[in-house]
Amino acid sequence: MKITYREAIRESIREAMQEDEKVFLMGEDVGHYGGCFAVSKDLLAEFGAERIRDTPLSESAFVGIGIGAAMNGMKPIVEVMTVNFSLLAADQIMNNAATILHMSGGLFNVPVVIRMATGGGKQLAAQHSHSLEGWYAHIPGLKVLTPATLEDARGMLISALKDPDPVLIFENSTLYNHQGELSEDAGAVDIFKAKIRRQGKDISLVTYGIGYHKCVAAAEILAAEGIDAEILDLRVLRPLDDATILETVKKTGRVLIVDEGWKSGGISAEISSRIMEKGFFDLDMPVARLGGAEVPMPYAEHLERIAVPQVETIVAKVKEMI
Amino acid sequence: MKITYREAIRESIREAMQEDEKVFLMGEDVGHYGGCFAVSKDLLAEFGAERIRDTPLSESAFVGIGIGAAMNGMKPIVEVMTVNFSLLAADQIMNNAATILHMSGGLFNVPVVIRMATGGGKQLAAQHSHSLEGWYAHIPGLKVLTPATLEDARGMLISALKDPDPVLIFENSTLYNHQGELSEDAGAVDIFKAKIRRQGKDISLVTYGIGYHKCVAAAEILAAEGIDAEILDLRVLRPLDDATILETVKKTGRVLIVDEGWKSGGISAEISSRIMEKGFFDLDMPVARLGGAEVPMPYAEHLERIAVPQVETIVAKVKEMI
Amino acid sequence: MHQPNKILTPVHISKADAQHLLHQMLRIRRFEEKAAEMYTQGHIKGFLHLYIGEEAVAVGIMDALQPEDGVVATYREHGHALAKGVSANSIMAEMFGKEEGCSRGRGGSMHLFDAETRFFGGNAIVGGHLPLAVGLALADKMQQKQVVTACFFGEGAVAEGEFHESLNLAALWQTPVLFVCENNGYAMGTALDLSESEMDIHAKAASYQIPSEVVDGMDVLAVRQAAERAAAHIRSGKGPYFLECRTYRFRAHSMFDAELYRDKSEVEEWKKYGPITSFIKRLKNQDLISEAEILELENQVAAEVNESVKFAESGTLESEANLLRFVYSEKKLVM
Amino acid sequence: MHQPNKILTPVHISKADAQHLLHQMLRIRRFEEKAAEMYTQGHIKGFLHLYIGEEAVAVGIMDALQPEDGVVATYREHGHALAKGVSANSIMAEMFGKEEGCSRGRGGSMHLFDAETRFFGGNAIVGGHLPLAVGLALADKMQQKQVVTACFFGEGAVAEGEFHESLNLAALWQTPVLFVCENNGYAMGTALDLSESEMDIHAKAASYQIPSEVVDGMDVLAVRQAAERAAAHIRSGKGPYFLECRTYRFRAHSMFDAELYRDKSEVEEWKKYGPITSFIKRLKNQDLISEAEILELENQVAAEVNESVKFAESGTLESEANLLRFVYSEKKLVM
Ligand SMILES: Cc1ncc(C[n+]2csc(CCOP(=O)(O)OP(=O)(O)O)c2C)c(N)n1
Ligand SMILES: Cc1ncc(C[n+]2csc(CCOP(=O)(O)OP(=O)(O)O)c2C)c(N)n1
Ligand SMILES: [Mg+2]
Ligand SMILES: [Mg+2]
Repeated sequence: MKITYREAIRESIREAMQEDEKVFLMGEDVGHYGGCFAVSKDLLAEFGAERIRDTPLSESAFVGIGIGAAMNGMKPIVEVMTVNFSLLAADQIMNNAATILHMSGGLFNVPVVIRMATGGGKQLAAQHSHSLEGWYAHIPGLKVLTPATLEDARGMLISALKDPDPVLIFENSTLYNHQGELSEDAGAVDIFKAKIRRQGKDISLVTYGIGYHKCVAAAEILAAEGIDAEILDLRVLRPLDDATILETVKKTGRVLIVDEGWKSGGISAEISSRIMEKGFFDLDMPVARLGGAEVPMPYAEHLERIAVPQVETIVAKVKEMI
Repeated sequence: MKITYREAIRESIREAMQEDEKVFLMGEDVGHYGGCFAVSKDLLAEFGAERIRDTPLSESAFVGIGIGAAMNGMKPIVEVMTVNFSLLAADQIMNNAATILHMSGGLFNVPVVIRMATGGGKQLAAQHSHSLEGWYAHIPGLKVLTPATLEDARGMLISALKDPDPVLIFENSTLYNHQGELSEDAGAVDIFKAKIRRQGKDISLVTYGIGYHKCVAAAEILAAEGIDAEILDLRVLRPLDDATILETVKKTGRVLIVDEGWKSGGISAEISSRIMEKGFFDLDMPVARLGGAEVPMPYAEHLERIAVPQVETIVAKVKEMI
Repeated sequence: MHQPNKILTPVHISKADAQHLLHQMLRIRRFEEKAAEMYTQGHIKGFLHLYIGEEAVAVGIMDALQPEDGVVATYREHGHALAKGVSANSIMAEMFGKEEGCSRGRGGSMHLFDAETRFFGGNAIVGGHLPLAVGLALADKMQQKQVVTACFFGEGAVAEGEFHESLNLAALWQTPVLFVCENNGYAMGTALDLSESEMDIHAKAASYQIPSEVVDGMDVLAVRQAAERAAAHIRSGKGPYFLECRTYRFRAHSMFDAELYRDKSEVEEWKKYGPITSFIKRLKNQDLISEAEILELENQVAAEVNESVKFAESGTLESEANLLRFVYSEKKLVM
Repeated sequence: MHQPNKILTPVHISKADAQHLLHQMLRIRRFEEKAAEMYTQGHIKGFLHLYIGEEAVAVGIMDALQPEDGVVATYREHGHALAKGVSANSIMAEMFGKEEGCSRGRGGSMHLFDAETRFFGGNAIVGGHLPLAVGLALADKMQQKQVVTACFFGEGAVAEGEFHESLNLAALWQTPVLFVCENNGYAMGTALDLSESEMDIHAKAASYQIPSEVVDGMDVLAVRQAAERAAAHIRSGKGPYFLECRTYRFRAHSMFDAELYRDKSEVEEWKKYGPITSFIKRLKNQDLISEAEILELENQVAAEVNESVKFAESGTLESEANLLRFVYSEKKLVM
């Protein structure tokens, strides 16, 4: 079945809602507008305004409402339009979603799913283009998913809805139009493991989300030049799957982490330091990182482009390393 | 002059306000209550309610007002009572304070100073006890200061007020009662450099804030057992002072980073990976980290205690490393 | 600043009812006095926010609720927990940091939780629990349950954006929430006139199309009557209701407060018209209670409170090996 | 949903004044039409939010302001920038991503800034600039300047917590802010009745003790008159003022909007009573303008707009070596 990333998510929402009447979708413009990125297009007609619930511009309240509803028997999918707007709900995410299970000594779990569009690449400048998934991965109590493939776009949402705890799903907005094959019966996927999606022996590219696609393109170019890159798609930024990361380190001894978040303090830092702690003696050379430039995203196309790693930057960096 | 950390900050505020009528202090209970941690005690009587401005519970607005006032000629010191409450102002901090200079192509700088109390140790549980300074250090456009000493408590505020850009100052709340000597003419201090505060040759303890004091105690115990630890106080978490970090790495070849924030994705990860990138060949062994346990802070005393590194944990870890 | 109501109006309730209400208020008062003592002795740590002076609000509201109704409150929630039916034992044990505590010692005074009595927690982010309340109520509504979620908060919370967003959404979606503003005149040291441009809080509800009342929060009967009206409105499916209960905090904000912001005389004046004092006066005026009966109630309460201390003392400290429990759920949800 | 006002009331202004106002509205209209064209041709990227249909608001308000007054606006701010005096050249260049742009190509359409005209930016976080406006105004007040900060926002922003917090603080501290709500009935695809329990927006201001008016936002004269009253009030030191201008957006929310949420006929109906169309009718009714004069204005405007495209085209792309500029200030503040 040929399908886009956007459609894969939509089908996943649709099926979850058909199967379980406790599931509902809530967020700005998910209904009448059809979803800012058209993910929920047509769902309003199918499920009605109670379950495809347009919200006012009130990020803190509707994320908190999702948390409250999740504590009381429902399974809300909360859509936050763009990652920067989630800052308005940061209180609810950290102080409530991530802590209530703990503060209540295990009494109340919070099975809320919060989806948001992340990343740059569309010239939306400094208040719409950041990649904060690695930043949120700092917070214990949350699970952080970053689907890169159609299978994950669909399956991670299913698994997230089955998870008893709060799950954040970050959808890179440049992926929504990605098209590919997805088998009709694609279902829930594991949301604890990273995946080696390309076997290689010379270097490990550790990445996720949109970075995965850039690494695939880079690996093809490198292959043509005789460099055999392995690609590890992290898939889940919290909890990190150390075992799979260390497996690829062991295999290639060379690691480049590619991630579009600001480099300092990003998820790549955590991965590099875990390799330092647990895979140091398997390294043939220091782990390297390619991250976002330390700049609020500029509007101008040529500047935005160089503010995040691109295929050619990855290729160049790998060549430098080999 | 014997003085507490709290008084050092208070004197710094007082002098800045005496010298420059554009400086004012704003925050919850800074006035009539005397400051939640008594930092601003008695200042209302001296400067009046316009300049020691009690705010309602409106974190987002009063942080944003600080930003706006800073864009228009004033030099506000905004006090956010406790680090967890700053999440309510996360939008203003990241989407405005950190970006306006950039989005305006350099036209409008934002000389606001935002102070907040950070850290645990007082059994205030999961909504009052976190250490988010490392997390905020991810954001370009901000400067992040973590004074550990009386000199820095006083001097960093002076320097922050002279800085043209937004500065966040994190004061560990268990430090307010720390007492010591401070010379009468202690003034502005550098806010770009880390400092090696204890020379040693066997291992480098890289830390900041309250962690610095724990490292000092640990170093004394270790010294008695013949282990000579060097202590680097980071002082500034953004921008990080790579040169001084690499200097100590070169000297000792062994590094333990100590920090109370959640370990994953904390500032220690960034430091470890920078050492990976730039100091790898100076290392005698992998860089190690002691961070906060990955748990929202529990209330019970014995659990809170073991949720962050303590003197004995540091000592034990160092012995393991040597 | 509002003033205490000094007129003792006659009481039109049964003796049993009167004594029940008094009993509930005394339970809270004595429990908290003991908690303060335990704090001073170092058995309780962290922040301890006493509700002393405000008992009529929690008792009056809870008395109008049903067991299946939910409650969400602030860090000043011992009274609400007790009145909702959370056991004194489990609350005291919680504050002692023991595994037998209602939140297993993870939450402490500010985070009492209890699933059985549908007590959805004390929340220590001012205003942060208002969205939760709307969400809890939305879930009930979507599941066609006829229950109320009562949400307690101080007048300080009114300035928070989350207050505004939550009231709007509760009204827009007609969720069954009872908003109870406990207006005690101060948010820590900030008097209402320093925090609100419009000081008439209950009138604000109108700007969200939420029916509201201002209630004498020192009068347990007035509170209960208003709560009954409110609950009936909410249960009939007409959406949220807002009560502003004007009350006063007799103690410091928390145990760390020098109370520089108010005169001792103001506190003393209010104490004369405290919820327990004046309720007893009214009952006595009508011979609804005798000194002996009061003593009997006090004894019952003292026994409960003392027992809670024993229970807490003999509780266990959770093993350090369990530090990382309750960060993620241990059993998967039944799907 | 509000309806267009169909009555053409007589105009009592001079010919020069009339033509000045029309000129300003035409500048915005034609500039944006050109911007849309440039977007379609791929010269402008990202989000482009057109103000077409709402020009009377920015023009009417700005005409009541002084050069030293400040403005802060949303992502839909080309009109405000032009009306405040930011040059068409620098705005077009900004959207082309050129160094000559008012924000050096760093901001784009949503983030126009200009220090000289005190244009404190377009902000793309809905509601996020309201606190900034209060802060800008507070700074003026503390520095004893008699200036106004005008803050423009859509009715969608009213649901945000930052709206509530900012109005309260502006009123509480009596800061000189003119709040201008541009109520065009929709927040992206969300009609007002889906976002507010109380749909009468200007009435909300009362719950903060802020004087307010509802204004026909399609009538540039009505807007200006209201703005003059508001500015006089604010300059006299009496604190903030709130105007709800009822208007309508003729175009899609941004260039990416399929407009599923409203009928074409609704748009067509509103267009008949557009701010430029009806103003011209009124002027003609009173012989305040002729076809020739309109043509003359159009020519002037076309020249300005075409020149802005040329200017933008011939602008330079900032060197990639400069990527990291403007993250921190280059020169230290003069202390
Ligand atoms: C978001 C947030 N900001 C600040 C605080 C610190 N704080 C705790 S209680 C309080 C005052 C709250 O006053 P009010 O809402 O009137 O409740 P009361 O304590 O009077 O019952 C403050 C400022 C907090 N807990 N949360
Ligand atoms: C905090 C935040 N949430 C969501 C958005 C996405 N968004 C941009 S404009 C808009 C609608 C705003 O409507 P309104 O305030 O009425 O202004 P209008 O566009 O009608 O001028 C939305 C939802 C945003 N930019 N910021
Ligand atoms: Mg209060
Ligand atoms: Mg609108």
